[in-house]
Order: sequence, then C-alpha cells, then structure tokens
Amino acid sequence: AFIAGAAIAGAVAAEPARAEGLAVEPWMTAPGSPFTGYGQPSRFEAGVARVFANPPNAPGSGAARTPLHRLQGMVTPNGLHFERSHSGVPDIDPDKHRLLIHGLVARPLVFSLETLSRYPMESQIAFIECGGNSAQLYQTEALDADAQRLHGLVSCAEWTGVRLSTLLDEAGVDPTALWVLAEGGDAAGMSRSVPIAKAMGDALVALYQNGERIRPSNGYPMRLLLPGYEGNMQVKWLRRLKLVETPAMTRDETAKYTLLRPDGSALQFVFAMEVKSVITQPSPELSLKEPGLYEISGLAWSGAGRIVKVEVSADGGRSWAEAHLQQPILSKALTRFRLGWRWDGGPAVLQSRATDEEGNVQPTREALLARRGARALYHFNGIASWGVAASGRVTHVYA
Amino acid sequence: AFIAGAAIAGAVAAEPARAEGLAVEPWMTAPGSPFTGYGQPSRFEAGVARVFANPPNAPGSGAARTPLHRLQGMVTPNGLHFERSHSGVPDIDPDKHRLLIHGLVARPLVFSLETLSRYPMESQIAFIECGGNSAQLYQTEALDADAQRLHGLVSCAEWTGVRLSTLLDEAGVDPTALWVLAEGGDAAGMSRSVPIAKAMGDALVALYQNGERIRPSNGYPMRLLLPGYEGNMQVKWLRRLKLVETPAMTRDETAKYTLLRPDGSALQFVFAMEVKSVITQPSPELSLKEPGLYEISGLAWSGAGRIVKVEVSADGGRSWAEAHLQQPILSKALTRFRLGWRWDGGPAVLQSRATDEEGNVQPTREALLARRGARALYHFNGIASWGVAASGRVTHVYA
Amino acid sequence: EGPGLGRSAAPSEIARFDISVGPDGVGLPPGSGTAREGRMVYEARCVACHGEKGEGKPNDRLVGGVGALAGQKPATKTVGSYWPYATTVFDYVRRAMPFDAPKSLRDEDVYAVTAYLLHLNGVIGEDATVDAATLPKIEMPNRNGFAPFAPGD
Amino acid sequence: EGPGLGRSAAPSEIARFDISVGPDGVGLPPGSGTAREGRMVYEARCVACHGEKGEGKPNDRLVGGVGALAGQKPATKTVGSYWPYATTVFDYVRRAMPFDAPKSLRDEDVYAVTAYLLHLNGVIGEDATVDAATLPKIEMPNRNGFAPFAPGD
Ligand code: HEC
Ligand code: HEC
Ligand SMILES: [Ca+2]
Ligand SMILES: [Ca+2]
Ligand SMILES: [Ca+2]
Ligand SMILES: [Ca+2]
Ligand SMILES: [Ca+2]
Ligand SMILES: [Ca+2]
Ligand SMILES: [Co+2]
Ligand SMILES: [Co+2]
Repeated sequence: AFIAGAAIAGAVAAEPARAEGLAVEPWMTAPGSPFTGYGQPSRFEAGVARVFANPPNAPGSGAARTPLHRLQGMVTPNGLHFERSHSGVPDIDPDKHRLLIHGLVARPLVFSLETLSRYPMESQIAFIECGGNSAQLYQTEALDADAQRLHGLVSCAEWTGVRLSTLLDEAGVDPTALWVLAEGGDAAGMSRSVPIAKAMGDALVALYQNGERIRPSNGYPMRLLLPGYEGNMQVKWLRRLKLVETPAMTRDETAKYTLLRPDGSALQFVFAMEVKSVITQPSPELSLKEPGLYEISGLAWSGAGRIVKVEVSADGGRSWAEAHLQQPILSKALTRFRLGWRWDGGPAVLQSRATDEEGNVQPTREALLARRGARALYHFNGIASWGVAASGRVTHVYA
Repeated sequence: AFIAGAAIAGAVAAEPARAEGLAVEPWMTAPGSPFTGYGQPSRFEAGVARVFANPPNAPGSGAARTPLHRLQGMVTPNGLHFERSHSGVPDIDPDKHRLLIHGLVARPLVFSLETLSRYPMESQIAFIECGGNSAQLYQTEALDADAQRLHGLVSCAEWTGVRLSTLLDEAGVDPTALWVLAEGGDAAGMSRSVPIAKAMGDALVALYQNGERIRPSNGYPMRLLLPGYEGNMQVKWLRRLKLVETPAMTRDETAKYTLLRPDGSALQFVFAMEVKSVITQPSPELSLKEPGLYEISGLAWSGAGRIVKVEVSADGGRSWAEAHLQQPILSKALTRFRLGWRWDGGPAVLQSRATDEEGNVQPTREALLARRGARALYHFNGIASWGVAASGRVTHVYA
Repeated sequence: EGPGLGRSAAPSEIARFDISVGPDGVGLPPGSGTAREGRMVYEARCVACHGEKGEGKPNDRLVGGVGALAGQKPATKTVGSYWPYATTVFDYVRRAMPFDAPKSLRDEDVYAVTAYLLHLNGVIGEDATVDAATLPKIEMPNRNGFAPFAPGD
Repeated sequence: EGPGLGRSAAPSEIARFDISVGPDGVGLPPGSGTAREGRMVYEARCVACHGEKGEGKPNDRLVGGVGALAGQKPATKTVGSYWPYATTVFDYVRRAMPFDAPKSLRDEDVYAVTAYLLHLNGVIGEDATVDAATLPKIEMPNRNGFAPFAPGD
C-alpha cells in the first residue's frame, strides 16, 4: 500500500486510505457561500457581542460594552466598539446634516459632510474610554462580573477626519473664546464644554472609523475626537460648536461626569483619562483548565500619551514582572501587553500596573479610594484584580 | 427680543425664535434606535460595499474588492476586507476544525482552535494583496473602471495569532525540510508551497482580524499570515502544513500566480508584493466639482518593509512633489499619503510613486511592461494614472 | 490649511441652530412660568417617569438630598441637591425631556416645569416667576460644590 | 516558546488528513485509469462546465495551446500547454473538481479523467495506464517553462 504523507513522516499505516473518496470535513466537499457586499462574523461567534443595560422607558439610554475578554490585539472592530448614548442612536441623513461653528468667531460657518470631505484629513489611532468605565470598582464589594461588564467601556479605532483647528481658523476664533460648547444631533442634544487649547490641539472632526464612515452608534456622520479625553466629551453626531468665554455648565458636566468626594464637594472638568490597564486573558469566563503555561494578556492606555511599561503580578501585587508591549506603541491608543505565566495550580491573584510616558503610574485601588472615596463614580483607573481559584475559575476580587 | 447665540455673534435677527418648540432636525425630536449586540454601518452607506464577479456555475469562485475610493486611513474594516476565494466561503465549525503539522518533522502534531488560543500571541498590522490585483493594467487599453475595480484586491488589518515558528519548533523541523505546503479547509482545498525561511520568520497562524475572530471570508477560524507575500499564499481556513523538500507544484503555483513572459517562459514563486501605491481620492466616481484646493490621498505599501517616500504628480509624471505620510508607518502595512493640490480647472493626470526602505521605487507602467510584457497578469505594481478632464471628471488613463 | 469651503451662517440660521442656554442666561428665550403652572405640565408630561412630585421611579429622582452630599454613604444627587445652575435645568429639560418626546414642550412650559422642579426642591416659592431675567440669578444650593480637577486629585 | 499543547498525530490520522500529491508522486493512492475510461467520467461529471472534449465554455478550457505560449497575443493556457506536472492534474481534480461536488470522485475515476485530459492534449495515448508509478514520469510539454523569480524580473 502507498499512503500519502505517512511514508514521509516515517510511519506507514495499515488501513486503506480513501478507496471511495476522501475522508475530509463536510465543508470541504461542497462549495461554500457566495460573496457578499458587506461581510459579517461567523455564526459561531454570535456570542461575541456587546452587552448593554438601560433604564426603564429608555431603551437607547445607557451603555453597550465591548467584549474585551473575547478580543485580541489593539484595534476594536467597528461592530463591537463600545457605545454610550443618552437617547438612542439617531438615523441621520448625511446629506441633511450640518455642522455650525459660531459664537465668538469672526465668521460663523456652516459645513456639510460633502464640504468637510474635501478638507485635508488626518488619521489617529486612539482609544475612547467612557468616564464611567470601571465605575463598579469604586464600590465596597467586588462585583462578580467579567472584564466586559466591568471594563468594557473602552475601545480603540483608527479615526480619520479634519483637524478641528483648521475649521476654527477658518471661522476666526476671537481671543476671548476660552471654551467650545460641542453639541450632538441626537434626541438628547448631548453637549459638553471643551477647553480651547484641546480644540486647537489634536482634536478632529472625525468622519471615518477604521477606514469606513463612522458607525451610527459612534456618531455618524461626524463626531468630535479628543484623543485621551473622557468619552462623553467626544461628542457624537456633532452638529454645533459654539465658542464661548465660560463653560456652558451642561447637565453632563455638572450633574454627571463630576466626582463626588467624601467632603461633599465634587471634582469637575476631569478631562484626560488617566493611566490604566486591564488583564483581558485570563479573566472571568476564561477559566484555566489545568496547571501549565498561559499567556497573561491585556490592554493598557493613558490619556497623557504613550504607555512605557506594564507590570504584571500573579500574587496580588507582592511581586511584579515586566510584560512585553506589542508594537507599535501609539500615543493615546490601546497598547496590548503580554507575559507568559506558569500556573502551578494554586490560588493566584492577577494584576497589571501601567506606567505612561509622563511617569504616571496606575495607582492601587486603595490609594485611589483614599483620595476620592467610594462615590466618585467616574475616572476609576485603579489596579484591578482577578482571583484564580485552585479549580481554575477566575473571578473579580479586591486584593 | 432675545435670540440665542446671535447676540454673541454680533448680529441680532428680527424673526421670533422657536416660540412653539425648537426648529431642529427630525432625529433630534424622538429617541433613536436602541442598542445592538453587533453594530452595522448606517443605511446611508449601503453603497460602500465590495464588488465581485465570478465565473458561471461558480458563485464562490472569484474576488470581492474593497471600495478603496470610499475609505480613508489605513485600516480596512472587516466587513470590507477584500476576498479571493476558489470555491466559496466554508461554514467551518471552529470546535471541529483541526490544524495538522506533519511531513518532515520529528513529531507530527494536531492543534485545535482552543489549544492554539492558549499559545503566546503576536499582532501585526499587515496589508494583504492578491497577486492578481491591478491585473487590468497589464492590458494594452486602459480599462474604464474605478479604484475599487482596478486596485481593490488589497486591504489592511491588525492580525493576531501564534507565530508559526513556535508550532514548527514544537513539531521539530527536519533540516531537509525546505518548503511548507499549506492547505486550506475550503471546498477547493486551496494549497501553496511556502519557503521554510518565511515559515520560520514572521509568519503567523492568525486567529484574529482587527481584534475579533477572523471573518469567514478571510479564513475563519484560522489562516496563514505571511506579511508582504501575495495573498494567495496566505492560505485561509488553514487545515494542514506539510513540511517537504521540494515545492508541491500545486495548481495555484503553476497554472496560476505565475507570470507569462513574451518568450513563452513564466516566472514562478514570485512571493513578495513589490513597492506600490494608488491614489484613492480623487479617483473615478469622485469627480471634481470646481477649481480649487483638493487633497490628493492614497495608499502605499511594499512587501519589502516600510514605505519611506511617496511622490505625487499632477502632470502625468513630469514633475513630482513629496506627499505627507501618515504616522505610524509600519512595515508591510498600508501607509496613507496625502498632499494638497490646487486644481486650476485644466486637464491633469494624477500619479503616485512609492519608495520603500530597501530603496525600491515603483516603476512606470511602461518600464514594467517592457520587462514582463502585457500577459504577466500577476504582480502589477506600475504607476497608475487618473486623468482629470476640464469637466472635473476623473477616469483611468495610461499616461 | 483648508480649502475654505465653510458657508457663512446667517444670524437667523444661527438662532435656529442654537438651542443652548449658558449659566449667564444667554440663550434663554422670551416667556416665563411659575411652579403653580409647572405642576400641570409635570403631571401631564413627566410624572409617569419621575413619580409623584419628582420622588423618582421608574426614572431619576428629581427632588431631595439637599445639603446632604458629604459622607461615605450613597448621596441623593438631584436637581436640588447637586445641580449648580438653574439655567442647566431649563437647558436640559428643553433639549432632552420628556424623554419620549424631547423638544416638544413650548418654552412657556419649560419655564413653568423648571420653576416647579426648583420649588419642589425648596429653592423658589410657588408663585415666583421664572424667566430669562430671573433664572440666571437663582442661587442653587450646591452652587459652590464643584472644584476644577487638578492632577493628583 | 509555547505551552507545548500539540497532540501527537497518529499515522492513520495523517493519512486521512493528507490529500496532497507531490510532483514526485508522493501521495498518489492505489488505482489506475486510462483516457478511454476517463472519457465516460468526463462526460458524466465535467462536460457541462468544460465543454465537449475540454474545449471550454462556460468554464475553463482544458485543452489546446500546446507549444504556443510565446508572443504578445493572449496565450491559451491549459493543462496541456501550461501545466508543468501531470501529478498536479490528479491533485487538483481530486481536491477541487467537479466544482459542484469536489472530492466526490473515486480515486479510480480521478486517474481515468486525468488520463483523458492528458490524452486530449496529446500527451499520452488513449490506452496508456495512469497510476501512482506512471503519472509522475509523464513529461508535460511545458515542464521546463518556469523560471524562479529574482528581483528585477
Ligand atoms: C418616558 C420617560 C420620561 C419622561 C416622560 C420624562 N423623563 Fe426625565 N428622564 C428620563 C430618563 C430615562 C432620564 C435619564 C436620561 C439620561 O441619564 O441620559 C431622565 C432625566 C431627567 C432629568 C435629569 C436628572 C439628573 O439628575 O440628571 C431631569 C431634570 C428630567 N428628566 C426632567 C424631566 C421633566 C421635567 C419631564 C417632563 C417635562 C421629564 N423629565 C419627562 C425619563 C423621562
Ligand atoms: C459546475 C462546474 C464545473 C464542473 C462540473 C467541473 N468543473 Fe472544472 N472548473 C470549474 C471552474 C469554475 C473552474 C475554475 C476554478 C478556479 O479558478 O478557482 C474549474 C477549473 C478546472 C481545472 C483547472 C483549469 C486551469 O487551467 O486552471 C481543471 C483541470 C478542471 N476544472 C477539471 C475538471 C474536471 C476533470 C471535471 C470533472 C471531473 C470538472 N472540472 C468539472 C467548473 C467546473
Ligand atoms: Ca446621500
Ligand atoms: Ca488627568
Ligand atoms: Ca463552539
Ligand atoms: Ca519580490
Ligand atoms: Ca407663562
Ligand atoms: Ca481503473
Ligand atoms: Co460616558
Ligand atoms: Co489572488
């Protein structure tokens, strides 16, 4: 007998090979599906989806979270980018949408999408994180939830659009203008005040997300991109920019996105998201099957710039080892870190601690709570912990 | 009267403002759509889709092309990544899929997706280009088609997976093994021979595409990633790697993907895609409305490494100006270039010419054809030209 | 530097676009209202979501907690206890409420229901007139409750 | 360095997985066929797509063009004129054809239809036996038509 391959591998099997056709997988024996104009994930990945919750009567208000523990790399695919909306996703006709720039400017101007599309473009791979991401970690009891539910309000994409400063220059900014009120075209008319320095800095009026036009849930047809700043300020469905002397004191910069401290006063205008990291694998729902070598992998980011170091601990912060950082490490983008780890089968507590190029080091949860108390709600960037039980089960713990 | 904003802008209008409610867009007056687990583009973007063609009787054989002229930045969203399939897209159950490594190895090994998912991962932002991309430019008459139809068999994504060398090391490669036969799990059983140096180099068994599991049309649940090499070699639905002494001489490396020259001989084993660029805006279907300032923008790439320079000409190659390259410039990834251009309303011919870090310069179409003739079909990397008429209409021309 | 394609916006167009109200009252339209009038608006358009007299359920509580923000226990953050500017109530209610039909209220009604919410929180009297002149002058209980963030906070 | 989780593959498992045939004939199964036999296979399973005697239409032409690859005009690239190894015909037809039911042919039939295609192209006689021993030895017309690519080509 003459059996394919086996001879080369140095061992010949006795059984007759495929006398009546080949023994191969069913999908090798009939043509597959034809082409489609716009592709979708495999039906076997249906479980990889955003999870969301909303208040009664308000199906479009709330947040949909990225399944961080099911993803790899640094880019978030557009279908899974996190979403925070205050009155649902508007169905905007791009031909009818307008952007008005007015207030303290020499020439109030109106732009259509078509007009903006002719401007010089820039791309920036940037993370966006909701100011309320990881809010549950301010609570006194560790919530039994996974990385998606706890930390899934952060995503990363390549955003392309027009530098906002180009448009503001065209309008002629008055020197008395210190803030820009940005307003969205959704039913909530979500609005926030942005300091002029950021608006004239790296801010974009973004039109594209990972190459294609921005997704409706992320601001179609245009959104403000303020790299590194809290998500809420990066106003989606952007319709209006009003240059003003003082902040507009909108509901979202007073009633929300302010950090209430134990003394009853609240921190306001917390713009940049601070240095942070999260282990995505292993993590809850990704239990360890048996002792052996695993890769600890996760994401790190900082609103201040580049990540320069991520350390990983498997003993709850007593000892640390430096993780490998995936290239390219980009300013204000997610950075993937990875480190091999041999699990001996005993209980362990996994933590990661990021450092950014400004030298900011991610604080422990205790240090953060000592500063801010347990009711700050927003801008949690403390070290998170996954407990590994002897059974291999991974859960959220405080350590 | 007291009219919002107008006072600040220095001019007060006479008409009464919104006495009975606000005059705003309809999508600002009712809550938008609720959240969804997996998002989709706006319905207004339905025209941004892959186009495809296939032979009679074979709906899944052929290619679906990326709408390059509708996209910006460097990342291709997964739904629009180009696709070349030889017998449709298989519907593979990831739990039943296996990868076999055998042939000239010490230990033939089988891997499941679950097993591979525990291996150390690496990410690489890489372009994939079909060897047959831009084939129409070998023809003697310039085909009246757009950037998508002519050049849309190239895309770029962040791929994450396991270094192939890690798996080959585990199997123990025999020193006599000089090639690796890679075989797909589709109905065509698409197979190609890969030189051992590439297999032991930067090759990945990729499991993720832009963060999520690879799309079915791009190889779910796993594909070979050979950064910079022709797309056909980066076998999708990877099921088998056989280490062999000599190439397998499969149909796709003999009958196809070989370059027939005028003397009747054909070039075989053309692996790396050579330095190339394409202007995506303006381009056919994106006509110029009126004289004025435009941004010329496009994509450049090289299978040899990084792009170091892209020059742009508006006079058919008589004069050149250096374009701005979008950061980060990554090895074997698409690089976005951009350059402002003032159109005076007269006829113009737009060209781009890329140079890579090895010093390779994209050749003129004439030079390429002089070397290879007009029947080479594959690996066209000559300079392409868009003609701009006085009407503003943009068409494919030879110049 | 861009192609300079922005179209000049006419003042009337700006007035149509500009729906925001600043803490200085810029943007407030003509009209006025009292809590007494606002109660009817509230009961017609708000009570189903925010409960009797703004007590909350099923949606946000709008009343109470004034002066009790300090401590470690969960705080009752409402229009009365937490919001630093009364103008924000007008701005937010006009643009976003009622949730099921935002921007459907007449400006008169927004003034009135704003007055009602302020009255429920003990900030103004039942018959105090709320309009473009008076609203910005109202001293909210938590007016000085906010500190701008500085690194290390 | 990885966790070493690859499972050993048994020879029988490898034999089941390995459907490829090398130019040296490694991988060819038992069995044999002639063009005379293959004609029946062709007419039953192939003719609808590849036409009478492999003349093509609606799908690829499988016959002709031998010895006429040089020049500037479009070349007729077929199994006969272009393919350097006869083993590739067996490998490809067995794995990929008939397009609507790939891998449904018995090895006997693959040998036979391979012989038929080679015969139609004048490469072998109508009664020549094609099997694991003879197939790798067949000299294809374009056997020496390929040159490995070098930079600058
Ligand atoms: C159909 C339900 C519904 C109706 C009717 C409704 N609301 Fe609301 N309201 C909500 C929801 C939901 C929110 C929270 C929205 C969010 O956080 O994005 C809210 C928030 C508010 C807030 C902000 C609370 C805070 O502390 O941030 C105010 C003030 C308010 N509503 C006032 C009103 C008034 C006044 C009316 C009637 C004119 C009204 N609402 C009618 C559902 C409703
Ligand atoms: C239902 C249609 C159909 C049937 C039936 C069919 N083929 Fe094909 N055949 C095709 C298509 C389509 C291609 C091209 C596939 C591709 O390029 O990916 C092809 C390609 C081929 C090729 C490669 C041609 C080249 O030059 O690359 C050969 C050889 C071939 N078929 C032989 C056969 C044989 C032998 C049979 C019958 C046993 C057969 N085909 C039955 C549709 C068919
Ligand atoms: Ca349209
Ligand atoms: Ca900060
Ligand atoms: Ca499964
Ligand atoms: Ca090359
Ligand atoms: Ca009134
Ligand atoms: Ca026989
Ligand atoms: Co938020
Ligand atoms: Co191809």
